Amino acid sequence: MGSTIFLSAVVLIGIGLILGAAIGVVYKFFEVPVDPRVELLLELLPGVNCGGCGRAGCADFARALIGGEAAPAKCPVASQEVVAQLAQVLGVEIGRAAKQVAVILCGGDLTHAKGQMLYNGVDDCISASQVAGGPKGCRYGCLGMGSCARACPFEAIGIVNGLAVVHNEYCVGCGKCVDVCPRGLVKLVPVDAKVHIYCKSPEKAPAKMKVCDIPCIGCRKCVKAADEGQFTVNGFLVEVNYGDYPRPDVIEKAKCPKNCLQTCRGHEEFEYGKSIGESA
Amino acid sequence: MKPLKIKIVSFKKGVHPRDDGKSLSRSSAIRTAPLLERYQVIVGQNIGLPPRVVVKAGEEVKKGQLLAEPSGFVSAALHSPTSGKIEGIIDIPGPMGIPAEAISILADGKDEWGELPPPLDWQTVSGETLKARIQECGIVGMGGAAFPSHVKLSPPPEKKVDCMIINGAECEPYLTADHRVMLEETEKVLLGAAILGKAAGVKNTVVAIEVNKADAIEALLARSGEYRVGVVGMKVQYPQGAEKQLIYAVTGRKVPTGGLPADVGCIVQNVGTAVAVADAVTGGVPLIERVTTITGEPVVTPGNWRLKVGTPVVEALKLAGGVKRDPGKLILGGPMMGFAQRSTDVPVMKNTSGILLLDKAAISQYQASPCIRCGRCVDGCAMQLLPSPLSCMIEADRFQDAYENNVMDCIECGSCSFACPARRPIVQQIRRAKAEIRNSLNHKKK
Amino acid sequence: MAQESLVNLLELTVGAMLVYNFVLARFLGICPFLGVSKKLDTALGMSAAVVFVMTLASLLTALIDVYLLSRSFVIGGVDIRLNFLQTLVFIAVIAALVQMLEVLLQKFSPALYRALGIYLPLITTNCAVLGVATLNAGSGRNVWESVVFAFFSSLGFGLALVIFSSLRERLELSAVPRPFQGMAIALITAGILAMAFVGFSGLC
Amino acid sequence: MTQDSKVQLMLPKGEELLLSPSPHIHDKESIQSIMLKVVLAMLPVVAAGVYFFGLDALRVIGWCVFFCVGLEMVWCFFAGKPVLGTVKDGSTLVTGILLALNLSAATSWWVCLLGGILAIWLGKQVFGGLGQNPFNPAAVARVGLLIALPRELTTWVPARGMTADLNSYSKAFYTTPDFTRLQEAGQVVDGMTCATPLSLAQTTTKVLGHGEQAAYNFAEIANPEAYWQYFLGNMGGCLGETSALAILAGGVMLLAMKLIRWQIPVFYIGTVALFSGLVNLLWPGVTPPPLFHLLTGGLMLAAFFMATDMVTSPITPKGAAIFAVMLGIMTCVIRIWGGFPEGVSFSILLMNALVPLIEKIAAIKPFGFRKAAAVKGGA
Repeated sequence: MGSTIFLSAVVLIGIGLILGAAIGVVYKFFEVPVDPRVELLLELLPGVNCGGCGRAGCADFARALIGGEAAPAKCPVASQEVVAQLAQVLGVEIGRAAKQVAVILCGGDLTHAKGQMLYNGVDDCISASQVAGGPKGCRYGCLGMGSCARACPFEAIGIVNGLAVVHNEYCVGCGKCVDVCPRGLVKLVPVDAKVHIYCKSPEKAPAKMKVCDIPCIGCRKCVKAADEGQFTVNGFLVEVNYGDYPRPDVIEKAKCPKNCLQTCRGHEEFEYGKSIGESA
Repeated sequence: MKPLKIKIVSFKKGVHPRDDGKSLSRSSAIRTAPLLERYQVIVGQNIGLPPRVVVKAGEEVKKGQLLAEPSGFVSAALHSPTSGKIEGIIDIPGPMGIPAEAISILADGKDEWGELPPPLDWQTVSGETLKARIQECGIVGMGGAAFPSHVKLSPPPEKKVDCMIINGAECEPYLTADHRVMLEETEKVLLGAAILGKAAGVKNTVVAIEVNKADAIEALLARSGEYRVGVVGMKVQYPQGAEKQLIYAVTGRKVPTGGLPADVGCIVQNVGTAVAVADAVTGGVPLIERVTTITGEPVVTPGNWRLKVGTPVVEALKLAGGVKRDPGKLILGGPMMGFAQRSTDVPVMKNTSGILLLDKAAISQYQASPCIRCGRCVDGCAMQLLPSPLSCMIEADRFQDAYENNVMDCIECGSCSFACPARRPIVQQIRRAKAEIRNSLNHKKK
Repeated sequence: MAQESLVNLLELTVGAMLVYNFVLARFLGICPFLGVSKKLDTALGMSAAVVFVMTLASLLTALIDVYLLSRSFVIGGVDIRLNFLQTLVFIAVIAALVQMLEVLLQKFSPALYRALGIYLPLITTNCAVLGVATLNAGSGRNVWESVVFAFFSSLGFGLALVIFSSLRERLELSAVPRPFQGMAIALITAGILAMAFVGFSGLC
Repeated sequence: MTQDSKVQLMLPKGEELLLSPSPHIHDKESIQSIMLKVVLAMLPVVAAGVYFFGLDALRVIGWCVFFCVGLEMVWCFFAGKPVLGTVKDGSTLVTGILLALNLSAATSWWVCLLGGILAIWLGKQVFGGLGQNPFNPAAVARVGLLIALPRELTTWVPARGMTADLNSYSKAFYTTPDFTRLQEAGQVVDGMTCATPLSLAQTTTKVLGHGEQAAYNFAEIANPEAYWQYFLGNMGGCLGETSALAILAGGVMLLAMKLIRWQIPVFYIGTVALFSGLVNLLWPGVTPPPLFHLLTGGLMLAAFFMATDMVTSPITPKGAAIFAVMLGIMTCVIRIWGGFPEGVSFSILLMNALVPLIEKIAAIKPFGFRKAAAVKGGA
């Protein structure tokens, strides 16, 4: 019995020594140095692989961080603390702007957009816009085929009555929807900017009225109601200056005649038919 | 019909629409449209740079007077379709569904010609002179693409071109304009072909025609000897008239992926273009009118009309007697590759080969169902792609896979969607993939 | 005699590859089979890695088994066999081997290394590798038979993996109902594939 | 739109026009019409089944179609799809009939139900329904049932011609108890079972090995007279697979209507003939002559109706040819050396699994494709 134990021990120790030596030799000659921080970063990162940072997934982003090609704040999903931790690992500044959310600057749902045509084809915005400019009369408005909704990794965009609407509580501001919109209606704005002008058509007011019930007609009532510089007038279109955005009370003051000046919440309710703005 | 005594060639694969609707307008001779009150000439008609407008609102113009001059090499001139006053430069519904800039001309009813460039003796002048004249007269490819003709005639010097093919295939169902042109203006077609051949400096010039136009083939054969132009018959198969397929059918050469006809020494021009060239060279007449088929089951009297460029579609439809019943769709071009229109105010352009109305029943809204992999699209694809797997990839947003499977080679002829028993909008999906891929390629370049 | 060895060889090759396919008939190595079968390219890489590891591991383990563990040592008149150490030693050998392979892969094919990801270290605990060693030891095959068996077993594994990954690539494009998406449909497909492989039963 | 009041013409109204991408016209063929044509082509086979196996065949077909359609509707109901939506296209009908054709006429209703579940639910709907399934539903059902219920699936009833006169040829197929002796003893016979030519061939090789004796025994079941009976359909087997004549008639219909690629039946049958012929030539005791292989078992049915299923076969002609050749080899290998007498459904499932790989290998080159050009374009 004793000799069995002894022999087993000898055999195991011998095999162990040989294997250990072999591994040692291989590591000695072939090892590729890996920055241990990559693993650390990967653990910190959300792992959603949404690509919001512009990289092919979190692992790629981690490598970019190590290489100094990206800033931690580029990750749109990570919370402030996580970004701080990332920065700590890397030993760099955070360099983050305020949190952003997406907003879709069109109010032309099926009730409000005019000149709609029958459309038969692929349910996709790019496809629809390629067929005679899309089913809606306005050639700058939301096509409502939901390309942005499908692109959103967080299901933060819904199609309500033929119009894409962002649900702010889910939106992390990754910006994936911005690129897919063939009409360029999606804009990343500071989360605190609550007031938007839901129109992006640069056409003249009469042309806009022909195709939509609620266009921005460039009446500048909102411009007058707000502080200087909070709105910028761009031809026939007034735009919110998101660098210095107006407070929600501007809606009351401005009395937008077309109801295209809305808070995102109000906009959503308006589209759902709860007529919050119609009383104005 | 007696058998034709010519060689009949074809490309591989493709589809063959059984009822091609050509009988609606096949036997109706070309008629010239009466003068209208107003013409709206879209400025950006050609592929490439839109020409620069040289007239102002209120200005009086004569018929054939320059309205817009080429703004570069790949650009074609525009001329006034009639004499009258420029009303203004306005936005009108364009053929792609989005508003387009157009010159509106109020006709004075006199239809007076302005000063035209002198006739040329095409046999003695140089090819360069001919090309200059072709550009001066604003001639573009009249088969559909509206590519400025003089550009096609000037391939890069390192590419030796030896064959000029005049495309008389007219493989699109319903359209008969080219057919009538070949039948009624045989001589001009052949003359134009010979001039084009001379301008490009090639020895072989052939007119290629699908054999369902036997009368046109015979008419051309009877005169072709005088102009040293060959005539080739082609099997009735869609898309026989697509550039790459046409070249393969006629010469057996394959235009390489992403290449141009000049890569295999060929130039393809449309029959209508040949006629326009003949007019431009022998009479100095610019391209201001074209033969267009107005057809479709709902049309009261389908026919072929010589329409001035800038004629609104609604006026053209009046010529054809209006419609018998409400149509479901208005298409500019043929049913396979034409564009559905949202407005009847779209004007006729240089490349409008047909104005087609389809019945509501014929285009009833259909629902696409999943692919059953029957392979009809594969058998129909003239570019030998795999449309069905491509469409599945695109449906799953896998554009990279689609790119690797050569989606960019698609010529969008529509054979796959035509043949698909599941009614899948394959062509539309492919167009979307192309747009997405181009976007991402552009991104990468940045 | 020649006939017999031919039959034996067939059993070793065809039997190992098709009839007693490691994944589809013995249900060993399911973890990498499901994990690395999403893309054909990585499946090919994984197959190559498994072929390499399994063949090499079975060579080493067979050598150790035949010349060390299955031998009887007579020490002080007591006959000692170390068979009971098999599992322990095999695992150690396989683990060490995979460690080395990992380093080599990272050096010479970083792309494959990244694609295999977590599954490369998982080969260590891959029951298929240990399975082939134990099967060899249990069946009393000699060293070269063991290696041939392991090689063809791993080829069978690779075959199943490649077929399965190409199927899954196609499944990615199809509209699988939500409850069945992902692993569920993969397992169903693997099940049908296993059903098809039953057809090979009795081949040798 | 028309301000011109002088012209009393009817003109199209802009708002009523439909916007859709080109092409604007479509071929008349739809999924429904394709499926109905396939059913049409199956009618001769169904008729032959009913002729040879009597009303039992009709019963089995009825059950299978009923269960398949019913199960599809149940699935659609629970999946929240329109219940009649997918039944309307007729693909379920095709699957149902095909499943029945792959079963013996003696099959009980509950086997049909299980088969329906395997085919419709496991074979098709879990993958997303028509067009999404990588495996042929009928083959999944057949193989699943064969593995789970080997006895039920291999209980064959004799065909009409076999019971009518006990000629020397059909005697070979009856398993015990011997029919003639029983009848002579005045006993009443409830039902009868018989062997299929293929299972007989396998038993022969199992009992006698691959020797001269086996070759001699093969001659009993593989001679011109037997071939003629096989061709007509006078043999035991699944109710749809016995009559090569009827299947050929249906197959010609399929080919004429361009519903299947000719490559699959031609290359499949050709490969089986070549392969089994070669084996028979080299070792006559191993397997019967090729004609035996062609006319017995499910080969003909598979060649025209099972392997040609559009959804589960390669989409390109070249791929179809490769598919068919490999299918033939696999069928022969399983038939000659495998543990199952019949390898057709197994090999169909196996080849279905290989279809994506085959399509990768046999991808067609685009028109004018040049490697150099593609590399340049891909930059």
